[in-house]
Amino acid sequence: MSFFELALGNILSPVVLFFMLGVGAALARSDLSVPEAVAKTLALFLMMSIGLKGGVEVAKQGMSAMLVWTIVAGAALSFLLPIIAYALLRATTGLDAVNAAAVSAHYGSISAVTLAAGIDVLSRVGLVAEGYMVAVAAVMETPAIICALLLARRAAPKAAGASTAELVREASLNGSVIALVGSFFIGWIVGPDGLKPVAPLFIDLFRGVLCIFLLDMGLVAGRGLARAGKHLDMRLLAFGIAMPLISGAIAAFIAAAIGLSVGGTMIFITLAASASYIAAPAAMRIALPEAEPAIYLTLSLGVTFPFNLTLGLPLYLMAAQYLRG
Amino acid sequence: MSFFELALGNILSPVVLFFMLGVGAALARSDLSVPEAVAKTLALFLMMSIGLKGGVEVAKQGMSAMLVWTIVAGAALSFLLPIIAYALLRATTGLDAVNAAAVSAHYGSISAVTLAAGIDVLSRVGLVAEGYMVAVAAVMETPAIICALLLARRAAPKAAGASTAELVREASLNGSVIALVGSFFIGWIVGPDGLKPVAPLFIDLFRGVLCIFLLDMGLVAGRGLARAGKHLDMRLLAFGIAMPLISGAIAAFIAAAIGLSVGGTMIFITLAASASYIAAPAAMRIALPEAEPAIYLTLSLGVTFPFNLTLGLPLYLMAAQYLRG
Amino acid sequence: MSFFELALGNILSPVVLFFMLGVGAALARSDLSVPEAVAKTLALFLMMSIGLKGGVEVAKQGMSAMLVWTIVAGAALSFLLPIIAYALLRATTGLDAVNAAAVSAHYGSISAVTLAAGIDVLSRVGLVAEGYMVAVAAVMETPAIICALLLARRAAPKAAGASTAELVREASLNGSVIALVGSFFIGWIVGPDGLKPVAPLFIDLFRGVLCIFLLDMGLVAGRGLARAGKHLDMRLLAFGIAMPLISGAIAAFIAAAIGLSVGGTMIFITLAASASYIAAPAAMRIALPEAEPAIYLTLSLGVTFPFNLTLGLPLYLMAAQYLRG
Amino acid sequence: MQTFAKKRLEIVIEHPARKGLATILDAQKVTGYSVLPVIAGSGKYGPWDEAGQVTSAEGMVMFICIVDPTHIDRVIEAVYPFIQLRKAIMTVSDVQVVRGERF
Amino acid sequence: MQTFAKKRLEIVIEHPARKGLATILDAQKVTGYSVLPVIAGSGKYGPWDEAGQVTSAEGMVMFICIVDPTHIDRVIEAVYPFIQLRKAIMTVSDVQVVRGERF
Amino acid sequence: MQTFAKKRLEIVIEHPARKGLATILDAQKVTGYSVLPVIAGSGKYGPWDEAGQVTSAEGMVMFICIVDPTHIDRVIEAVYPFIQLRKAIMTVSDVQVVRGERF
Ligand SMILES: Nc1ncnc2c1ncn2[C@@H]1O[C@H](COP(=O)(O)O)[C@@H](O)[C@H]1O
Ligand SMILES: Nc1ncnc2c1ncn2[C@@H]1O[C@H](COP(=O)(O)O)[C@@H](O)[C@H]1O
Ligand SMILES: Nc1ncnc2c1ncn2[C@@H]1O[C@H](COP(=O)(O)O)[C@@H](O)[C@H]1O
Ligand code: NA
Ligand code: NA
Ligand code: NA
Repeated sequence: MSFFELALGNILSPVVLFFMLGVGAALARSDLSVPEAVAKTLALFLMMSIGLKGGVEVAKQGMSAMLVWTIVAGAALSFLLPIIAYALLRATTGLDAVNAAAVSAHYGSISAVTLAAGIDVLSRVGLVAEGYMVAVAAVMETPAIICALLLARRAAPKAAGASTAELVREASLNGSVIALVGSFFIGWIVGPDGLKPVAPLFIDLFRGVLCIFLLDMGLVAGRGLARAGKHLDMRLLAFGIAMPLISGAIAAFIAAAIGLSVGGTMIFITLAASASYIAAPAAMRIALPEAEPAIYLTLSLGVTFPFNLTLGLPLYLMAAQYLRG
Repeated sequence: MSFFELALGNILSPVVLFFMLGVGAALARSDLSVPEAVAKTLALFLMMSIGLKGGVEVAKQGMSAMLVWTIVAGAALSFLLPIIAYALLRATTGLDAVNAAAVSAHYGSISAVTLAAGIDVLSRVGLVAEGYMVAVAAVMETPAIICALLLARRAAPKAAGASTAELVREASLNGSVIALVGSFFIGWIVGPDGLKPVAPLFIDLFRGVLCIFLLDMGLVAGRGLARAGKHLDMRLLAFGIAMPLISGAIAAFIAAAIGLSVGGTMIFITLAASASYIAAPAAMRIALPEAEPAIYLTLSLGVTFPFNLTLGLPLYLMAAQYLRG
Repeated sequence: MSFFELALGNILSPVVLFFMLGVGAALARSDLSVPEAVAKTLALFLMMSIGLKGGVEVAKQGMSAMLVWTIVAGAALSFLLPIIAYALLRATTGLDAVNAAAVSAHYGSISAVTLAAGIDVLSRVGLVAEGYMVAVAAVMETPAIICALLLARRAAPKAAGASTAELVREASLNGSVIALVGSFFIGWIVGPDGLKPVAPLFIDLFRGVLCIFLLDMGLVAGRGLARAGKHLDMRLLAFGIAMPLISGAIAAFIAAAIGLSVGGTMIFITLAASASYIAAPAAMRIALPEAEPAIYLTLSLGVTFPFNLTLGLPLYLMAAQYLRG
Repeated sequence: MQTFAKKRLEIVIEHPARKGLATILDAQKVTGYSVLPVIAGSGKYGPWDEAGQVTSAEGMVMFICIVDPTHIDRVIEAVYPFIQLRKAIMTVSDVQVVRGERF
Repeated sequence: MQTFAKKRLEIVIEHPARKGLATILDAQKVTGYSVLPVIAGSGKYGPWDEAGQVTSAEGMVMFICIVDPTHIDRVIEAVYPFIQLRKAIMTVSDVQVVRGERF
Repeated sequence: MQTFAKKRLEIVIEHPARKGLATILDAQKVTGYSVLPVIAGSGKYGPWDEAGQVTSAEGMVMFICIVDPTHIDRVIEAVYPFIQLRKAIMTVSDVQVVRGERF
């Protein structure tokens, strides 16, 4: 399949179309919305579903030594990416040190919904990733936040609003990480047979729920975009598209070096390329209160997320197929 | 099947029984309730489900020229019905001009949940409507609101709290219209194959979700009825039952003239006979703040909705079968 | 199967594992949470699901005279247990009369989620209970609350914040009782054929929803346990485990005397052994405002519920099999 | 614009006592009140949070009631015995309104 | 710590009028406002409760707006005609703030 | 009925800073506080609305804390440096309470 066919197939999937509906509704200033309590629950559901599936996969395939390498590589990558992002931001955009550090935390950390969409893209071409990629995702959430805080401290010693220890605690006990990792272990323990009675909820409804959640993400991204003019200039916009490509390229080579499957490679690239929009913003409000949320949220949710969802994911799949197919 | 059998079968369906449970619980002053955030989401779900199914139906059947006629007829009917309702209210009840105009907006506009219940009744006898009836429903939401505002302006030039342009914008960007129309187009684009992976959520759960939503509607209708004595007299109650029959009769003849199928005719009658309880009340609070919500909401939710749900729908089905069968 | 195998199979089921995940997350002070509106809806869903299944079961099996006996026995037991609990609390713990009465209400009344988990345990070994056990559960909710209020009035005549009549009304119109009983009758009316179209929601998703709900219960129980030190001493802890065993033993003999099936016996024991955490706390805040919620909630949710869920349920199943198998 | 002095009664009270308090206020013929949700708090028994509850039995709500100064004493005296038994705090403050005859 | 006297405007208004009120406040160039949910209440037409509604069209919200005393009259005069037509109550009270220049 | 003069501290602050503010108030040994949700607002950066968010990281909450007048300065001084860095507004007003010894 050519990239064009892949991208078109992706864009015309219900999941992406509902995202676009959300963006359109927001730009037209419709009052369409998904209540916050429900959006939070759908996010929790997606984490539980991904976690369970990953755990059951590991129960079926057995544990592999590669798990350790992938986790180490993921953690290192998550710590490394903010440095690249920070340098790029400082060199090419006018962003001050504190805001640049805050943005860089988002790009090193991961977006679980981008992961969910990536799994959906994989399943549409009949592929799966290594089950333990779920654990890798969880591990990649925090190091970037620490790294960004260190960067900010070096540049603006007074900016920090919280200690590193506090922050590590906060970030690694983040509800969505716990739900993901917990469900992963539960899936691993109960295995395929234990999954069966809960499969009608956690497996069969996954894609439908993803549609509703992405409708909501579209609404939020659209509302962010409507205000983007105020906070983003062309250089920041360019960063929001260039950075996932850079992260993805680095991840692709690491995945190849480790020897991940096509599915695993695609997911590893996706994780690196995705920008956090839950864990990182919350951590930044605590750790770097002076950084402006409108900048990092608009960039992550309004630029990088839509790019990944529409064009990024098929691209990462092609890259994975090319490298590992 | 006789009307009696149809009506009994309808009343003994889980959907209607849960509605009655809600009414009973409310009248007994139980604290049973469905949280507002969840009720909103269930409504959104029903819109998405109806929209998707309609769109997929159109993808299967192809577009027909009749669509244009049905949409034009629907819009005209929605604009016409408030005039009839207003005249009837002024002639037979003591309602003042502003309140009569506000009530008439509700009867011209449509209730999406009545539509959902109508689709459910159809499916129980193995029928479907033309897929584009979803688009017709969306188009019928707004004209009635405009017409009612014009009526109020003529009678009480100072009553208006908003301009017509503002109101058209507001009403046609209403979240539930956007969800319905958006899902319709998504269903059309993805077709039957694209629907399959999201069908466990959007198709299989439709009826169960309708039960929970109608339980909530029953609670609200019951609470409204408990206060109805204060706001409604016999003449208003009679209006709440006569008006859907009048609207339905007019719609029946239009549907026959256009040449809709049995299912399509039944749905067209249902749309005309249904009274709005989301879009119209919100628009009236903005456009005619002096009108008393207790009147129009009690009438629409406490009288017309229960009538349609229990006796109206089987009647409309029989009429459709008689006219077009 | 030995008790050890049964208990292990139970503890390693997804339902219990998610509960433990919740407890762990709470003890680690994660911010993981299920929004209150959603938790309430999941509870409502579980009631509807249990009620419907019970009603359909009765529609299939037909009504039996034993129903009357079981209901009478259930009501009597619910009224009796608080007296035992109160005496035990006063004799073995330092609790004052008002708090002892408040706690005893919880142990006489029932926990619908423990019932749901009990049904889940039964279904895992391929058993079902008599359908009317649902009605028995509903009947057992209130008498304990009345009895506890009478106990408190005798001991501290000024403690009562509400009249008995008020309280009976309040407790028997409690939303979850209405949902349970209403759905039971709906299930009975519509029978197996009427259930089919709503089964994808109310039957197939039951266990998955139970997982999410128990995750939330685990979070709450864990947060309660974290504060337990302040409010509970060893004697109260011992009560929280001894009391369900006493209640369960009494219930077991009654069930045998009535002649319930293995499944029915197991459920009757479970109902008696379970401690209320919704109806009773709300009633106690109204009727005995001086009683300290931290005591009765921590005991019921933090001690007895986890005990029943992990060890109690398999034990009750074994007892039922031994007595009635 | 001319304004009139009124009293603003603010009561934070546990959720299950909501109906009872409303009944008392109604009996005092106040012209109305508004109820706001409270999602967390801290008091004698330490902090609590809506997220840590399966039931709203433990939660709290806030009543706000604008009362004419001539009635405030009567209202407070009616409310006081009810809230005294319960987890509740009550404050009174001075406010100005434009439509004086409304309260 | 030095404090500055400001006015606190509190408006309880029906949900559908939310956008309209915000537009008026913005036009008065207030430095900001906060909106809180109202879940129940009582007034001329008796009690209402969020739980008894399928739509938020009937619900209410509370605006809180800290305004400099020199602007309060202007703001009230701008808001008054809008809320007069609607279910709404408005009160003004005195408050102290630390960052005086902020409002 | 006899009443006692107290101070009412009202702080609107961003959601992620909730825990931090609670810690500071606890350290000041206030007798308690209540937290209310804020669903929308407007400030320096224009309007925001709960509906436009996937995460509560951007949302706000309102703290209300009744404090004895003898402690208010100390509490404000402890809170001020924390909220100064953040999106927050703080006001103090006079209230009367019945149970004076409670605060
Ligand atoms: N000083 C205070 N200021 C504001 N709210 C308070 C205060 N003290 C107590 N509360 C509220 O009242 C509830 C019960 O307090 P207590 O009776 O001390 O346990 C707390 O959880 C808070 O929500
Ligand atoms: N005296 C009052 N104090 C506080 N809130 C009030 C008062 N009167 C009315 N309200 C609120 O304003 C709404 C509309 O009141 P009304 O215009 O009297 O129907 C009520 O539902 C309450 O939420
Ligand atoms: N004058 C004001 N009155 C009430 N709330 C305000 C005011 N100014 C700001 N706020 C609240 O504080 C938040 C942050 O304001 P700002 O720091 O100006 O962006 C706003 O979103 C409002 O919720
Ligand atoms: Na990343
Ligand atoms: Na209509
Ligand atoms: Na019990």
